[in-house]
Amino acid sequence: MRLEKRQVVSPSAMALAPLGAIAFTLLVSSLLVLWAGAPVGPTWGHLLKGGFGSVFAWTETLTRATPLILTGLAATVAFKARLFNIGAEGQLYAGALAAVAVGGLHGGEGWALPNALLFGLAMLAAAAAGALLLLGPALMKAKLGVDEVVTTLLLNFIVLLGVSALLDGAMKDPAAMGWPQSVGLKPELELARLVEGARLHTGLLAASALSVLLWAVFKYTTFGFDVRAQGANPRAAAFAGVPATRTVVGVALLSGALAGLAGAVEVAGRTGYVTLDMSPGYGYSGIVIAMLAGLHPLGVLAASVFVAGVLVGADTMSRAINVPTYIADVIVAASLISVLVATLLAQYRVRWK
Amino acid sequence: MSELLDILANPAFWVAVLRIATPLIFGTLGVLLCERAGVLNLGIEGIMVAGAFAGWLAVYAGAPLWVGVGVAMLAGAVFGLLHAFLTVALALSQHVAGLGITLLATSLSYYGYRVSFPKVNTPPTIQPFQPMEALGIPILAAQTPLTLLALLLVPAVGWLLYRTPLGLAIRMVGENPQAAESQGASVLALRTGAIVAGSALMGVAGAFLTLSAFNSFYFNMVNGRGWICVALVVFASWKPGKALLGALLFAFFDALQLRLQQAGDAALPYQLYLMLPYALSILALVLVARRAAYPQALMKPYRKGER
Amino acid sequence: MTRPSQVLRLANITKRFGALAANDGISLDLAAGEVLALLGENGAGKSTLVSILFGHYTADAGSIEVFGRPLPPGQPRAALAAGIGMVHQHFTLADNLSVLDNVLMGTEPLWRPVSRRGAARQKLLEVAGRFSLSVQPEAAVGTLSVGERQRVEILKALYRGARILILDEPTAVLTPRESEALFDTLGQMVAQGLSIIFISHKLAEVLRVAHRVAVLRGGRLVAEAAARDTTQAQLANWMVGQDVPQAGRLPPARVGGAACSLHNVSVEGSRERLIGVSLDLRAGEITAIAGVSGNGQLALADLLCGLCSARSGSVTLGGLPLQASPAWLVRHGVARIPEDRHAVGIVGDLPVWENAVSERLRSPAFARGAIVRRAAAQAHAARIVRAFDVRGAGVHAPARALSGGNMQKLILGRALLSPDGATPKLIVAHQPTWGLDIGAVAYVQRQILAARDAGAAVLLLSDDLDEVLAMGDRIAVMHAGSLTPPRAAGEWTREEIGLAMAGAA
Amino acid sequence: QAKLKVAAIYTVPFEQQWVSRIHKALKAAEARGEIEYKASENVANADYERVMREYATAGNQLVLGESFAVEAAARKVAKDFPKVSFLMGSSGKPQAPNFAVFDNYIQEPAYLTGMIAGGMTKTNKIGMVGGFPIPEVNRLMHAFMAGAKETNPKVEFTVTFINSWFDPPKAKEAAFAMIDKGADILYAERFGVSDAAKEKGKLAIGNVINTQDKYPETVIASALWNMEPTVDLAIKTVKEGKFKADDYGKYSMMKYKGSELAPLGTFEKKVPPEIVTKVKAKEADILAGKFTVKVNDTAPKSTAK
Ligand SMILES: Nc1ncnc2c1ncn2[C@@H]1O[C@H](COP(=O)(O)OP(=O)(O)OP(=O)(O)O)[C@@H](O)[C@H]1O
Ligand SMILES: Nc1ncnc2c1ncn2[C@@H]1O[C@H](COP(=O)(O)OP(=O)(O)OP(=O)(O)O)[C@@H](O)[C@H]1O
Ligand SMILES: [Mg+2]
Ligand SMILES: [Mg+2]
Repeated sequence: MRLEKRQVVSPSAMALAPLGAIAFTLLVSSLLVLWAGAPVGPTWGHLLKGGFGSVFAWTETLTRATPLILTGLAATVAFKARLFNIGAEGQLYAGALAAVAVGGLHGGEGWALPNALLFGLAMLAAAAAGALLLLGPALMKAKLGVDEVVTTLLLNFIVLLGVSALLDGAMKDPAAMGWPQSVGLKPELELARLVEGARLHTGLLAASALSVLLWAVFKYTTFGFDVRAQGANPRAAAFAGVPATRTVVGVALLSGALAGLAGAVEVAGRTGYVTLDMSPGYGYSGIVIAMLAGLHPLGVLAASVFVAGVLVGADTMSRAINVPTYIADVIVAASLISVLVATLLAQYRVRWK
Repeated sequence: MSELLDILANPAFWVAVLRIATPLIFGTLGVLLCERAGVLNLGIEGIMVAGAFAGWLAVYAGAPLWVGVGVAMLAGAVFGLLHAFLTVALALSQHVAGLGITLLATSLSYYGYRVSFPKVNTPPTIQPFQPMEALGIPILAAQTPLTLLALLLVPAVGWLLYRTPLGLAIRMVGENPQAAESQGASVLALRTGAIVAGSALMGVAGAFLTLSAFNSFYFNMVNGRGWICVALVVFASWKPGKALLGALLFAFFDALQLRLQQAGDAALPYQLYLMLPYALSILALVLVARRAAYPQALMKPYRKGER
Repeated sequence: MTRPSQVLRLANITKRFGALAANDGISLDLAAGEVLALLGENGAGKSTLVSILFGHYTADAGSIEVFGRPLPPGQPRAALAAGIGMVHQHFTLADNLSVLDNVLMGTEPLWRPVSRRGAARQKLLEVAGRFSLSVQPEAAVGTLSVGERQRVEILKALYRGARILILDEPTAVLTPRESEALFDTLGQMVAQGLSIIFISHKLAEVLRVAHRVAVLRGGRLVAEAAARDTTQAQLANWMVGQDVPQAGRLPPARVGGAACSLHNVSVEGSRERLIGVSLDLRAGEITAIAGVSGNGQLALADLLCGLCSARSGSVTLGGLPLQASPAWLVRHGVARIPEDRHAVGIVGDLPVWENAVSERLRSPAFARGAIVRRAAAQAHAARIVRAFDVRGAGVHAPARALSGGNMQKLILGRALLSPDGATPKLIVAHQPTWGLDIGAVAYVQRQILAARDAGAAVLLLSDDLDEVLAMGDRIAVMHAGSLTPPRAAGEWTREEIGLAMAGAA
Repeated sequence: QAKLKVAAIYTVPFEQQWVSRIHKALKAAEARGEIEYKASENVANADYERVMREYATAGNQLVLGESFAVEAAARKVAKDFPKVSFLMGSSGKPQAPNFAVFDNYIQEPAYLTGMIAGGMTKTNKIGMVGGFPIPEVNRLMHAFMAGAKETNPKVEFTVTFINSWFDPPKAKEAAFAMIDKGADILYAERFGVSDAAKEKGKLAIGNVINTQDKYPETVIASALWNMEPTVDLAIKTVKEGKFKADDYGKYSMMKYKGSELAPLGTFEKKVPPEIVTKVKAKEADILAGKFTVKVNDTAPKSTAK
């Protein structure tokens, strides 16, 4: 078989693509529900309602989407410059811990500074921690040719163990009665709620603003050009005068900083302190989201809400009809794959000879 | 220092090294096959879970152990086929396809496990592979047949890649698919075949955990071993012999840290010991695999007739 | 009604890419022992036609017969089996694999448990010997020169016993000497009864090598003639549809002082090096460097394009020490035309307008601080497109959609047309007409001459001796990293240059 | 009388030892027809609060779970749903009016198993493999160590943490490493440890659950956790409308049958009689309130050199 690019991509095909993807996802979930011997009938309704069907559902979906937007942006920046940063998970934890270190040590009182300043410093520390963590692999790639996929992947393990050590040691909350969790962020530094009685927080606004900002950076700045040129053709970029090392370093710092901020925003917006299991793989999901968005910063917004909504909806559905919760991840994976396939088929025609 | 020598002098240590290395050998060879054909397979982490589950389930249902291994291979192959469909036939991003398959294979396995065993309180067990005492070779006799299989696979994969026309074709599609195509080869078939075969090996890597290293299936039990294999392939510069070396080296550090943790200074956080294999892997990569000769077409989607 | 001597017959081949008919009802045939040259402008459809013949593309209509049997479409494997061999315009070799691996690939049954490498090696050496092509079977292709790779490509076809050989612009990347060797080989093949389809933009060589010439224009076959019955001017007219204005060259009007001076410069590049090179590039004059590529031209070009710095010696530009920075060079009036437009000249994924201003993106003309002045940049790109007649894609289309010739025009425009109207002080042109059709070649050469006459010092590095002789006011020859002192063009004979290129001077 | 609607939220799968005990007690109540029971397993930290709210909104009257890593969020939810009763595994204090806490205070039988282990080891070396050094693990290890010291002052301990709840092959490797160093009894905090002991012909001590049926030649004794007293009491008080923010921790103690030394079973004859006597005496002391096992939540360290 062979794919042939369609000359004109019809709008109706582009509109049908997501519908096809949804249909496929629903089919998969129905089969799984049947397998578990539960009634298929109410499945779809629960799925939709759980993710998008109420204010509560929306707040939960958007809460879940917030860190995904940030890790999605982190992956977008890096992948655009062909710096394959698989280490956002570690950078997220480093950022979370740094934010707490600045805004929560001394028994949750932070440094004796005005709150606004302390908040700024905490976020800065988180960004710096994530950035520095990616700087090493980026420099090793630029200077020594060491593959960054591997170094960032392995660093995830090292960082998580390091965080674990700190949660048992210097950063341990003495009030947590031995449970390995960090001291809390000063309560005044926590992000405000957006909806009364729900945990949706202003981190969503910050993440969305960063998407728009990043889109503008790519579109309107010389740095944006440098990143795109470096990613598309490094030799031609160098010939045109794009500073290769500086660009890669800039990309690494930016990508790491975004992932670090994802951690800080989770701490300030949701958990209040760092635990070893605070992220259900946000760092890895960020890559998927970036790709789903076609490496477009605004697309990251949509992709994050989509993925978060499917997850929350499927998880709720699993409880409503009493099938194992693992179905939620199956549905997320199935919807992800089918969306990718469907958008491809909208752009390409399959020829069988 | 003498502590270290004591550890190294104990044959049981080397038995542990080989045992820990076994799933890594299978997995690394699997990744190596995929990447030699030009395709990154980040699905390994999930494919190992699927292999661990499917193989174990078959044996639990009464099949002989080797049939379980076959079922694990089949499970791996099925997910490999899906990966190939996405990354080769449709030429989608290899990163997403891989991560998507990891999520899919993992959650499907867990879902399948829970649907099959809704009421258990402790994980059901099987009778796993036993050591090959009869073999009489010191360290090998303490291993199960799967370890022997892993060791034999290393030269087998080497032979395939460097001594057979098929291996040449696989390497060629990994280096330059246009060139392979213009010599009459089918990039689609070759890459699909390599991914399916590689993924089958990943399935066995998972099955080792449930059919040999342990006797039941447990959530999260693959625990990042798949990612290690992805790293080891780069360390190995895509060579089967070095892949074995890399797997043994990582297992060496892992076995060592478990013993150092018990012998060493209790004042140090135990996490520092656990970090050892990962940190040393990065160091080894910096020293050994600098400017490695990548398969040139790795991660580059190929669509026939498009430029 | 296939004549017995006819080995290949294309009937009514049509291939569309969207609205464009790359091939439009083309019928051609080829006799045993015949060399057929395929001519046409860039984008005329030559590569498309032979790609269909070889099975890379599937024709929308039409049929192909090889040795009297229909050829299944869209299968390189079938074409190979039918005895067709193809040497692609862009090499299809795996750099990390050995020559033997590259040749052996696909020639054995896939499921054979052992590859018979010993026998294959023997056969490869034997085939190579038969056509006097020297090879080292175990060398990695990545370490070979362009000419050597060309030989490997040809050997791939011959090893399989190809009876019909297709060569798509085989001499574009070859030195004159390598081209000569290639023609000798082709002669031997024809003598042994092989048939050849040969694509080239070099009319002189076409008339020398081919028995018959077919000309494509806009996807249609517009003329067919025996080589001995036609002339270069006639061929050019068929290709373009009108007479081609030659880059009528006048001697330099005013030669000024040295715009750029190299004193005893040594460079240690990754592949090539320079040893103690001294040269003055004078305003209003073209200094052409002849030489077999790989002898240091790339190192010299990289040095003057700001991609590397000298290990010893000094380089000055307008009296200032030269800095190894593309941005600095552009600011100081250096126009740079790289050798490889696809890999170095253009970022294909980015739109034409960004490529058009990429060198000067940080200048106040196109950026206010870190913010790109998009409107100004797009306006300038449109100016370049107009002034340099860049055809085929709008300023917002990705640059990869441009054909080679139009890409080259875009690069010329980017280098020569400064937003503030300043004329360049120095032009570094490395193989500026590589692979272009005659119309485009003349156009590029005219632009360079015009810049010279406006007062630019020009350094022209070219493998094409004809181009060096046609363009150079002064000529120097490069061999093994050393440069002969430049002499006025009239003071060299072709033979002298040839000897110097071989290092005998 | 209408069935009580009860929901449980677990951060790990049902098979995890800890959770399996709660799940079992609730399943039993369901089987007796007292409650309508729903449970979610393997709930991620990030989802915990949402699931709590879903269950509270869905009309469940009693919600159980482990809130250790999500303490703050869980307490917030409890505040938002004052009509719902929450009984959470927690190291913290109860929170009025509706947030009660429990914990696995089974250090007493752990102490007793330590006494048996101390009396059974020949090499005087005992190995302990744990997941993470959290209080719920630490206090049992310390009690076990203290018990072993009582019957055998010469005994030495090696401690390894594998930084995972779910890696039996790795736990097994850690146990193998201990056996290589001479340990002949292993404290099996994780799955995998007893398997190592079994393969090498060594002995093991179980924790939380009784696995002797699977390792009849290996597992000498186990400190069993019974969640039934805790769960049944909570169900009863909710039904009666008397649920309060109490600390249910004590219902995990031996006195309330919340924990026990599992029957020696296959090892009945193999444990030296004088040890059995000592253990029986200690058990009686504990039940009579004459002996209290010290609770020490700090991370245990190896004592072997
Ligand atoms: N893959 C493709 N997709 C879309 N259009 C194509 C493709 N390949 C070729 N074309 C179109 O076909 C026309 C002919 O291209 P072709 O490569 O055959 O030209 P050519 O004669 O070989 O040119 P040159 O002398 O520069 O090699 C082009 O103008 C182009 O528009
Ligand atoms: N992906 C594509 N989509 C549409 N048109 C294309 C595409 N790729 C190439 N073309 C068209 O193919 C034609 C020939 O392209 P090609 O790159 O072969 O140019 P060329 O003149 O042969 O350059 P060169 O010989 O220097 O490589 C151009 O006219 C270009 O418009
Ligand atoms: Mg062409
Ligand atoms: Mg061309």
